[in-house]
Amino acid sequence: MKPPPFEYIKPSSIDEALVHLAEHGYDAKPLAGGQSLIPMMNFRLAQPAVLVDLNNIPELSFIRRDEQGGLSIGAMTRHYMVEHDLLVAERAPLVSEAMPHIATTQIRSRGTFGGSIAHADPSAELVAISVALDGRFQLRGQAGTREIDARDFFLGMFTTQVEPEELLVEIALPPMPPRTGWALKEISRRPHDFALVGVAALVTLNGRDQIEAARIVLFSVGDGPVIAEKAGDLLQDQPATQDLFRAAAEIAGTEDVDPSSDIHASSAYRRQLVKVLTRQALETALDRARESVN
Amino acid sequence: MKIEGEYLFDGPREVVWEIVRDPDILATALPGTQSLEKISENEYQGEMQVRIGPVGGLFSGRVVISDEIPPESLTMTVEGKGKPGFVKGTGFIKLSPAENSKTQMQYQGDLEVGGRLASVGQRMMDSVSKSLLKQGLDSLNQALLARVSSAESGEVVDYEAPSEAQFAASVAKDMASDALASRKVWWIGAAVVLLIIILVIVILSQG
Amino acid sequence: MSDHYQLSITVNDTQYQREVDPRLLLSDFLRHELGLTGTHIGCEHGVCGACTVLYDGLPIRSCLMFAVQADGHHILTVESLGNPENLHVIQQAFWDAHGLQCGFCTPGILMTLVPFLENNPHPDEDQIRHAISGNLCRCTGYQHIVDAVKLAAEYMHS
Amino acid sequence: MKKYIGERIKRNEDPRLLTGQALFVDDVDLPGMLYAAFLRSDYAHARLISIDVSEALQRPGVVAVYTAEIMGDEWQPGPANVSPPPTVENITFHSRTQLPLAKGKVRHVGEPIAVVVAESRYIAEDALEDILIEFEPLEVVADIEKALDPEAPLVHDDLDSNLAAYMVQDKGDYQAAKTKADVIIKRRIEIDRGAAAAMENRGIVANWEARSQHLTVWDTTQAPIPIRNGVASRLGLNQTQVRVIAPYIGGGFGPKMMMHYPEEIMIPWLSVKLGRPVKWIEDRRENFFGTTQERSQVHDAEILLSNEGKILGISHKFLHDSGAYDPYGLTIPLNTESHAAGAYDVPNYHSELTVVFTNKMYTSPIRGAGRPQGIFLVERLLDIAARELGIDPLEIRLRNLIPPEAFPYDREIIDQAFALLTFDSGNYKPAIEMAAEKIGYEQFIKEEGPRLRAEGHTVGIGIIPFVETTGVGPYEGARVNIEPSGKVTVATGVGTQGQGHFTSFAQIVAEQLGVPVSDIDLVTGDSADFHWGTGTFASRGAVVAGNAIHASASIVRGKVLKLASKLLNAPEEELELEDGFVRVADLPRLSISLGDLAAEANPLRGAVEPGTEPGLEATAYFGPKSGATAFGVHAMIIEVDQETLMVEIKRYVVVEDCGTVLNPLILDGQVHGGVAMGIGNSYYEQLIFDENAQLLNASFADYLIPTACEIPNIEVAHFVTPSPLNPLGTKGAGEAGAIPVPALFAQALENAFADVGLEILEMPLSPNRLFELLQEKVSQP
Repeated sequence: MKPPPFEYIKPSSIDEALVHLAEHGYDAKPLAGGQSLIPMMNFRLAQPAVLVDLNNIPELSFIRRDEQGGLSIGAMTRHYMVEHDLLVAERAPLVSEAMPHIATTQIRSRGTFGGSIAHADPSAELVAISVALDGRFQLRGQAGTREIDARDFFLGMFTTQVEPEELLVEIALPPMPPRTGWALKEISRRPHDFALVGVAALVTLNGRDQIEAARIVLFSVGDGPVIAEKAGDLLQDQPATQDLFRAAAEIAGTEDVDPSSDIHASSAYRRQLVKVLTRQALETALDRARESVN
Repeated sequence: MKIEGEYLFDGPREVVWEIVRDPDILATALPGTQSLEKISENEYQGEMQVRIGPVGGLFSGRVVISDEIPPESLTMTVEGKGKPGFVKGTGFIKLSPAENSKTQMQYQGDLEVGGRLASVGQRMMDSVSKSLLKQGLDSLNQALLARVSSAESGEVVDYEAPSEAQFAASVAKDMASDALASRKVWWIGAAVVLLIIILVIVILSQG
Repeated sequence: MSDHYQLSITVNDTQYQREVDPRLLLSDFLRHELGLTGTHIGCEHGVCGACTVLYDGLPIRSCLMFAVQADGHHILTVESLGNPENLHVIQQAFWDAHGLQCGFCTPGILMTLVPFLENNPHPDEDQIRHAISGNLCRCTGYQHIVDAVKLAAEYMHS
Repeated sequence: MKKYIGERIKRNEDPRLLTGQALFVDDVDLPGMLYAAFLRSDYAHARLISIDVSEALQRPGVVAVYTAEIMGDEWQPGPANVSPPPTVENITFHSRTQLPLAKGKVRHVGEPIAVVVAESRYIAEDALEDILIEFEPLEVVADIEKALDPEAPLVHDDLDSNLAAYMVQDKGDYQAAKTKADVIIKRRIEIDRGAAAAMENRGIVANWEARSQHLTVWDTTQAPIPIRNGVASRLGLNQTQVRVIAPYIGGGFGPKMMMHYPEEIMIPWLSVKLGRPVKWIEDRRENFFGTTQERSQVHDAEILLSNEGKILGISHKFLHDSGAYDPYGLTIPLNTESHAAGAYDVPNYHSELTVVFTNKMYTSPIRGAGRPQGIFLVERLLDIAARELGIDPLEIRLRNLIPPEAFPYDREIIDQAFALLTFDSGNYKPAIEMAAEKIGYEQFIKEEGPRLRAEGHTVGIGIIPFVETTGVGPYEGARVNIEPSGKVTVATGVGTQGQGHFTSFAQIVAEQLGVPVSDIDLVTGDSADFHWGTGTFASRGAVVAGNAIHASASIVRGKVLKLASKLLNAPEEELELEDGFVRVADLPRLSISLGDLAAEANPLRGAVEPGTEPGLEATAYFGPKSGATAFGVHAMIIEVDQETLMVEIKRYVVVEDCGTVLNPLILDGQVHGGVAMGIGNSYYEQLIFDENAQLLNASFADYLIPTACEIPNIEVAHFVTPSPLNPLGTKGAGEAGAIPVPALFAQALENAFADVGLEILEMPLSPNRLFELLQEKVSQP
């Protein structure tokens, strides 16, 4: 299991990187953390002719607050940095909660926030969370910069809006509305395995302690993040009760998803897990919404 | 691996059956296609450089059409081979007229995958094939509608070569959007869809 | 393609200059170019943890990184800890608690634990088990490893 | 006299292992070394039409490429790894051994077809992609139950079916017993494949020195001496021309036995051929396709009981999946037969084993080696019987145990070594009571369980006794020598893969010679130091090699006493050996160090008396006339999440009786590791093949080895019934931990889901599979 040969390019700025990407087009592959790409190369399933290493571009690594009370994260910011960052914990606690679930410590030392999103693995926590939080992605090309909403970004299995001569440079996460609670629940066989099913949920309460809005995003149930629309609609403007959550979870598991079967879990078992995790996620999110001071 | 399903086309069976003709257009329509030749009346051979996300490879595919009963049904046998492994498959497709001049398609496929493809690509084989087939059929349906409307309006449907990213995202869309050509060709398209399904699968085991 | 690249790297506080093929994995570079064979290779797809080393102080999979990427960086391998006559406290604890059998996964586990114990001087059993969950061991059933980590924590305080 | 045997002594080998200074095969680095990579079949069954290696040969850095065709006359199938079964009555056995490179057709995915030798492994792998092969795919034999259909394709064209072996064993008269039985229970029981997955993959380095006409081979093998013999015979060399070194090995668990894998023959052959050192290190992918696997069996089983729950007979007809070849003979299925009556007194026993060839990687023993299947079978039947008869599961077991007075107990069948299966010694009941006591069985059944269930917890308990036949022959040997430095060197032929032999064997010597364990240097697994022996497997190291070492150490002790009494003018019986000195008991000042004694024993002047030998050295051998039978009990309490079917092991108790304990610290470690593998075999690890015999989970991402988070704390207690068959009284323990776990898991799960009447007849399980089983129960209660 040794990787095939490739030409190695080590730019020190985004612009320099874009020059090389434009020059080599599909023959080139940006190398972020490499924690998904390099195993594929070791298996010789990926054989890029050129690797453009993004690990020496300081401007891609940052965590910044924005005026609206949200924050923006540079694509090459490593998981462990995000995991232990206080600003993230304060402004995007859902992200902090997800971090320990992403692979292992050793992978999080190297893996990057943007790399995980651009790889668009349907089982990736950050893919689902960026949708749950209405994240916006900034793509840079030589032609210029464009912004895309997370919910429009993921085209399918491992496929995103990013063109070969473009780079995902920044992820903006807006603040959660007031009185919003969050939760991430997932089931995996071993701590570092891909989740059999995962759920990211946000619950926002109105003044009358009713659910103003609920956002449920499921992962590992299709070829990308799946928003449980029907379950969300059912919760809209309703008083939060155990029974309501059960009903919503039931709908999420039966109507919002059409999960596939694989060697680890049948479609039926996944539906079951969707129901269980959705209910649990809603309950946790509700508690946090009630605790939230603002 | 079994692939099975139904699809409703928004057009009459004859048109669905007819919108596929000329292999040459398809060759230009499928990015990465390096060669596509007709070996015999019912046999086609093609080579394409396929890329899905970071995974890529040169795949050679062969499609044989048999037992065809125009415009009703046919069986296709697909063989694809590349460095990451091989795929062998048989698919049966049946078209039957449905209400308000629509067409019901039933398809059953049995796919044998071998090599690295099979041994490390299991995590989402099922969902990939499902979604890619659906995308392929949706796009074909769009092409069908385009064909129908253009037939009415007399306009010509232009074809714009897609980027491979768009291509990977919705394989058959690009094929269909002007592989309004030989029937056999669409089945080659379908074969390619299968090959791509297999390639995509490969990525999925990785994290 | 694949020309060689000048690489300047600090491993266990020694500086090395080497010409490397960019595709050379860091794990192979350490073992076969520098002869530091204490770092072991178990899967080469980032799951088993046997090849764990410290990269600028952080535990990483050396099989999921190209040597050329470590240019200008600091690597610590198991050879940096102690020697048979003078073991590092964690190594001593593993010896005393029988925290290894075949010893193949051990260097990776030790390198995972060095930063863990620095950041968690008083770990409970659950934290310990999670800390080593990225390192597979087929011999011990982990129990004596967990005992060894507890013992190491004690040693570090005394 | 100071005790060494039975002490919790730290391991001699650890400081080197802990500091990365222990030599593993992949650490061997020789000047001018070449690197090999194998092209392996993507097809489970296909004819090889043509192979074109020309492009590969063109690639810079490639030194040679070989196929079976290019090897010409030097191509020959590998040797059988164990002696073929004796020609007892009604036995069929077709020996088909593994090939160095496939010829004509491939018989399993991963079978080597060609080998590339290059200046680096990277280049060698590049060149594999240059080789063009035309295959003609053939129908595949994937399912053991279909393998014997008349119309099934043939794995070996020269045989008229896929039958590899057939054998019947009987004790008493099963059919007669059946007419008298009050209760007859019949079930189909299935166990699937798993991998040993040692953390170190296999590897071989071979170095042929033309000038000295000598071949040195470093091999990740558990059995260096048989490999030395096999390599020598395959290469037409004298055994003395071949040195096989098994250095530190990163875990064995069975598949690293004397397998004579294709690579084990090819790499030495290539080194001789090319006159340069050649290295091949298996990667993890190859390990899933090219290293042996185990456990796949299907049993049609039946048990006969009286209304009192007394077993009247057990019968089972079973299929064993041997894969594409059967170089390891009948070891696994015979082990299953030896254990399918468990620890019970079973008067009538009928067993019919059928081994079939399939298009999968061939099998060989993996930790447990057929025993887990046997124990699973009898314990499943007993649990079902207990329910039908309304007897407590623990009670029905106590009623059927072999009583202490019945030992030696004759099973009246032959075991894996073709010897009559006799249980040498045992005292099962107290050990079971000890385990029941520790886990709080009564209390859980009566109070805790019901209370927790009332609180909404899905909890279950299990307790399973089991036997393990261990310490089989033929023999091992050892040489013990006292050096003038006072240090003691010990050499034996068995390999070591982490079992702590450097320490436990040293303790045996220390016990005899009164030398600190740290002053005893053991060499194991180097045919240059000791070239007689078999290897480390079948839980035989401590029993067979241990007693050989004990025997040689005793002889050396005799020599020490003889010489010392002469030099110290004291009768031997007044001498004592302690801390490296021989002392006169009541005159401690009168003493001499073992080092000085060794020097005296090898004088530079004068003559060594006729009939005596120089030095304080002895070589001795031990060959048990039959195996020693260990015993154990595992008990477990689990909690299952009713919604997700995730299982948490709340408590795990082991009571182990492996006779005399050499080093409890090491023994506990062995038990822990075995249990962890057993838990994997029960709920995590399964090799999943599709209907074309393609392996679908050939990576650590999809083949789930338990981590520290899935394995519980394991409470181990010891109960000692020494074996009368060897001087030390030892029995094996290496495999024990893994054997009863699947049966225990099934029992605890059934207990947890007793309300829905869950019945488990298969292993391994998973949350997904458990979900399906429970759904079935709900749909047709």
